[in-house]
Amino acid sequence: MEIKLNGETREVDAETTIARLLEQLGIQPNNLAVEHNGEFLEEDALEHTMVRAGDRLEVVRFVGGG
Amino acid sequence: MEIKLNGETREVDAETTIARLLEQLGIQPNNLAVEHNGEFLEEDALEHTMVRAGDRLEVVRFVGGG
Amino acid sequence: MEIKLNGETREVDAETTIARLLEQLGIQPNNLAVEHNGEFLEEDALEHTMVRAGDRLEVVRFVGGG
Amino acid sequence: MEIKLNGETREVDAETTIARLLEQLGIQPNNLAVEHNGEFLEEDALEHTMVRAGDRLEVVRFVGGG
Amino acid sequence: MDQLTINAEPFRSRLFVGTGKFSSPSVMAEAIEASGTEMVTVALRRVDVNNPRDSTLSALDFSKYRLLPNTSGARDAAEAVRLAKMARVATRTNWVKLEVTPDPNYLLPDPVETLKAAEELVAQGFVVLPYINADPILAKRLEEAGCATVMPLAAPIGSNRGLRTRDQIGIIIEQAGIPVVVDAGLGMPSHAAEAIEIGANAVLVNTAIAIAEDPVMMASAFKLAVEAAEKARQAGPGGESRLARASSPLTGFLHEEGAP
Amino acid sequence: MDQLTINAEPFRSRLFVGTGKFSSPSVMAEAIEASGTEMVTVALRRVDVNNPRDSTLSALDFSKYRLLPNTSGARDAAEAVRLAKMARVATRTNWVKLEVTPDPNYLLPDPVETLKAAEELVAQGFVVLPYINADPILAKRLEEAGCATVMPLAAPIGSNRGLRTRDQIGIIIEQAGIPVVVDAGLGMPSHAAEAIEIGANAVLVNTAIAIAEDPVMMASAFKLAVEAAEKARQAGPGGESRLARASSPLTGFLHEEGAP
Amino acid sequence: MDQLTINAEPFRSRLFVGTGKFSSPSVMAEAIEASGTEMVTVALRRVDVNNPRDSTLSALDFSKYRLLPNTSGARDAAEAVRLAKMARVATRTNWVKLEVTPDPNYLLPDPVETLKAAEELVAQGFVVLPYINADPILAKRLEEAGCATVMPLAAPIGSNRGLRTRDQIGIIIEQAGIPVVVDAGLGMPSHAAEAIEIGANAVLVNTAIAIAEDPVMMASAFKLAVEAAEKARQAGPGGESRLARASSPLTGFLHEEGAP
Amino acid sequence: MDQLTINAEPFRSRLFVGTGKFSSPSVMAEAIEASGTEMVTVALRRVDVNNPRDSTLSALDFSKYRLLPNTSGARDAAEAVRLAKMARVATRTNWVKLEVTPDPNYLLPDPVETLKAAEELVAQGFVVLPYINADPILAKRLEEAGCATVMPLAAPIGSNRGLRTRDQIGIIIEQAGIPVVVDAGLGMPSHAAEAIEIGANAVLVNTAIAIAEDPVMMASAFKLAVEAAEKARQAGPGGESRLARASSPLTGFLHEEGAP
Repeated sequence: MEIKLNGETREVDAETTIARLLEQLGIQPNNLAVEHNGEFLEEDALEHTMVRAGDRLEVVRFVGGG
Repeated sequence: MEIKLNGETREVDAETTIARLLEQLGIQPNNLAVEHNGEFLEEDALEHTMVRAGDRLEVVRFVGGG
Repeated sequence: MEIKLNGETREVDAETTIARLLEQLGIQPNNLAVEHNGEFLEEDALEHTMVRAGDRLEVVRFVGGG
Repeated sequence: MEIKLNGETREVDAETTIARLLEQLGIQPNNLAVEHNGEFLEEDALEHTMVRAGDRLEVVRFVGGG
Repeated sequence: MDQLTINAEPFRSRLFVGTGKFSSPSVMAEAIEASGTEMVTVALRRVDVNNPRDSTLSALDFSKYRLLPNTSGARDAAEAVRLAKMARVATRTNWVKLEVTPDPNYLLPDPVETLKAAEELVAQGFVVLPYINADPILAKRLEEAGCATVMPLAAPIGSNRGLRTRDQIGIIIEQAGIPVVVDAGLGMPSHAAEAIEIGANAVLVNTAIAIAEDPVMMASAFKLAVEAAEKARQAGPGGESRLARASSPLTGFLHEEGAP
Repeated sequence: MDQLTINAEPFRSRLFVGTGKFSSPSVMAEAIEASGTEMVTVALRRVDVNNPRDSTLSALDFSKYRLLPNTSGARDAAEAVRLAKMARVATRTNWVKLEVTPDPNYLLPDPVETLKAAEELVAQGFVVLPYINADPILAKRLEEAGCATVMPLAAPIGSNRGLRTRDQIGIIIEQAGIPVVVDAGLGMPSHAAEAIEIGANAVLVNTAIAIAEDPVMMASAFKLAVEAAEKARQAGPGGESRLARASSPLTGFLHEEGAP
Repeated sequence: MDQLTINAEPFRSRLFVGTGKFSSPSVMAEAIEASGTEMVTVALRRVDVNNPRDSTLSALDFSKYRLLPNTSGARDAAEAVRLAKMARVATRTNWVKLEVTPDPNYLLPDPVETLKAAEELVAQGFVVLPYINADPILAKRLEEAGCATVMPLAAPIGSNRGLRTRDQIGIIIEQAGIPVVVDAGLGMPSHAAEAIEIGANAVLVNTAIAIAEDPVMMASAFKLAVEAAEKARQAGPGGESRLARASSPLTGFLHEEGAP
Repeated sequence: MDQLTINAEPFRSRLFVGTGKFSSPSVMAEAIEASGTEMVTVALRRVDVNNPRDSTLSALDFSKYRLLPNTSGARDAAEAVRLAKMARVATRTNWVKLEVTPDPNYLLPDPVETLKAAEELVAQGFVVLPYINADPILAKRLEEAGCATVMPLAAPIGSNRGLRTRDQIGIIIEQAGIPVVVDAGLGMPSHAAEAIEIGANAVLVNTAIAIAEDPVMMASAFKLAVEAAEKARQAGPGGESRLARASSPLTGFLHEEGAP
């Protein structure tokens, strides 16, 4: 199924939690924040929120800034 | 009866319109604006608005300012 | 004979006064100042100072300046 | 005899060298400079320059300054 | 430099003048006349009921000047709107100089209340000229809200300190689609000229004129300075340079070989 | 503000104008006219022998302006004196703007050579107006040497940078017994106005006018600015304050108990 | 000068440092170390899904610095709140440097949206440090809204232009009951020192350090300058005077009668 | 930034300190120590014959500081030379800070007498460090005369007004082949830092330290500021820009289509 991850279309397995998806992508779960379909997710929600076809995900991390 | 005019208590005849009251006080009706019990009065309302006991009137005029 | 006029070598007739030389060159004598062999000439000296071979003449005029 | 020392008139013994005079006055000879009748004295001159009546002496030392 | 136009109304003079603090009505009227202005600000005050003939402004010929009532004294948007409505009746103009100044020490404007009042007054049909801090984003938002100008401050009202906010006002001017009128703190003609030279469309002056020993003379001085700066902009200034640029031709002969 | 007088000669205009760098003689003449000046500076240059009709200044009506020849190009006192003497014959005036500028990058004046030349020129009967750095002691010494004015610089010649030496010029003005003419670097009308406002007796402008796109307009702008500043000083300015000073009366009724 | 305390948390260093624009993570980490700071700002960015090991900040020892995530990129209050919430999860701190900058040219803050976002973030338990224009009234309102500091700008972000808003920041400092951190535009150590000298409680510097040829050296320079200014305030400066005040005693003997 | 060398003698500290006006010898000695300086100025004064133990400077360890006696009080070249010669004997150094200040109000230096005295003192084997107005041509002439440095003023002695002569000092620095030491008027650490940042080789401070409530603390503040500026120059500053330069990466996702 297709989702939109950080603005790009991407094919992912069905029936995955966000936490597992991040793991599959090699993204370490620390220092992250995630929006799911425009809704901000508290950290513990990553484990039990399922990704569905057409979902939009934003995964951000902090970087250098002024 | 007593009213409050520009912050001061003042004795006026009963049953007067605001326009007539101003006339009695020697206040020329041009270049003025009036609030009646905190409500702003459009100019033509002066003629038919009656002053009642306890009313508060603010009568202002423009002066030098920056 | 040769003289140096305003830095350039120039052939002139012998036995001329500076005043006459300027006239020959089409230089109007007003608003001018002249140095002759490095010596400043007062205005009336132009009429009777003779130009000799090898002389250096500086002829200046005032122009726009700040 | 009288001399003028740093602007003030002062009685001193006759026949003294400047070096001895300073010693008598309790002025330590280091870090000093002396003018004698308006003439600057090199350091070694203090020992053999005699003070005479009417002499002017300036004795200066360095102090705090910017 | 285009003609100054505010709310589609043309102004020949880029100097606006406040009418406060003059020593007498006649001095004020003369100073206003000498300034060449076409718009003067006024304030609202209670009529003195025991002495109702307030003649402060009677010396002014109102046919010659647009009146611009201000909302001075307002400390929030609600008070400003209330004053604006009274001013509209009293002065018979829907133009208003919006001032919301909660702080009595520096009389600096409140950006949030000013924007709120501006939105409401525009909605009620006022032509709004807001007095603001030199804040480029606020200026842009007031423009979007429909204000007729923005009036950023040079320095605190009446301080005569000059264009202390020059950088920020420069950015406001660069980004503005409505006239920028520098208001407050312009204390000398050179200050007013500097504001116009960097691109302001107009200036508003009160204290510097009113408290001068000779306000009529000072009004005339500001008039000339504003005209000077306007002409300078029209003339196309040549710009600064770090090094010198000789203004006289090089007088080469002095240094030639053989020269004495 | 007293009448400006230099060497006992009165000047109605406090703006002096240089004649260098204009795009054409006619533009220059028009700009000079528009400036309202009564004194213009000129420089000396070799006559071009192959084309002797130098008409640069022919457009000027010399009956209307005092000529002030300069010694530009001089790098020491001797050269300056030499130029001054030639200038006296060529321009038929014993007034001279003394410039001794050994450095070609910034054209800054040499204080020692300037004083030396000034002393010699005064002794030879010249009326000397020296161009100097903003040096209060040098200014005083030139005054003692008999100079008619001092002309301290605002910024390098032609740089248009404005009154960068403001503090020092203020001291010169405070201590001077002869007119102080701010020269060099005044790039905009506000700069000239500022100089007069802080007490300068006159200003000299060349580059800012000559290199503007429209020099005639710019000359007029400087004229107005100088007049503005002159009037401001006559008017008795009210001075600066740190805090605001309200220009509108307090509108007390807004905040009374019981008010809506 | 009291200990700097923000939200009851003490800071020994009055220098905060941004982590953007460094040439490499290691240079950044060294520069941060050299600055002696105890608080560094960070920004949020999308993880690059194709290259997820973003190591930009991995060189920093987070146990030594408080993280202050900013909301850079936000153009209105809603976006800022959204970013702040993501930042809270990502950085595990409820402190946030609130930036709402709708204009891409000068990155100046929006006063109205900033206040709105501040109110909401305070309500949601954030410790809010808002980046603002040098607007004293806005500063006061943000204080009333519960912000932990105000962070007025010296000049546009990254411009290195110095304390262009000095007068206004002086008023903010005078009226503030919370720490004032001068942010943006401080380009040289003397700028940072000046801000502290006039009473700012701290400064935030990023570009000036990051784009220097040697950022570590520049970080050290800012550290020293901030300490210098802090000491100067503690030392009780003697104030300015118009006239000279001799630093050497008068050497009277030189000028006495009879002296050579 | 090269090592500072004056007359072939190296100095690690770019801060020179004057010893006048301290409240007590011990405070002075401590402040000098705290400043980290390697050169201190002193003045000459008559010994008080009735109380000859002048201990003002006895607290200083002269093995740690080069003494730089000044000629303060001299009003012309002859007096300066006379003082320099006495100073040489009294202080056992041939270095001299040449001051010729005929005006008691502003204590400004006389350019002509200073040059004259400098030439004579150089001829007599002195190492001459002249205090001068910020005059680039005079600076060059003093260099040609063999002076070891030039010491242009920032503002009048003891005025604490800061770098009021910035443009002129910048030109002096650009053209100098000897060290430029900014002297007089530096009132706060930021002033000293600014002088070094624009390229001065050193600064000399007295009043700002001596009249602070805590001179030792203030000395330390100036030490740090000078070091800060020195490091900043070594670090290669990034320069100013008119527009903002973002210090955080663009957070693009906020504004994409489909974003909430």
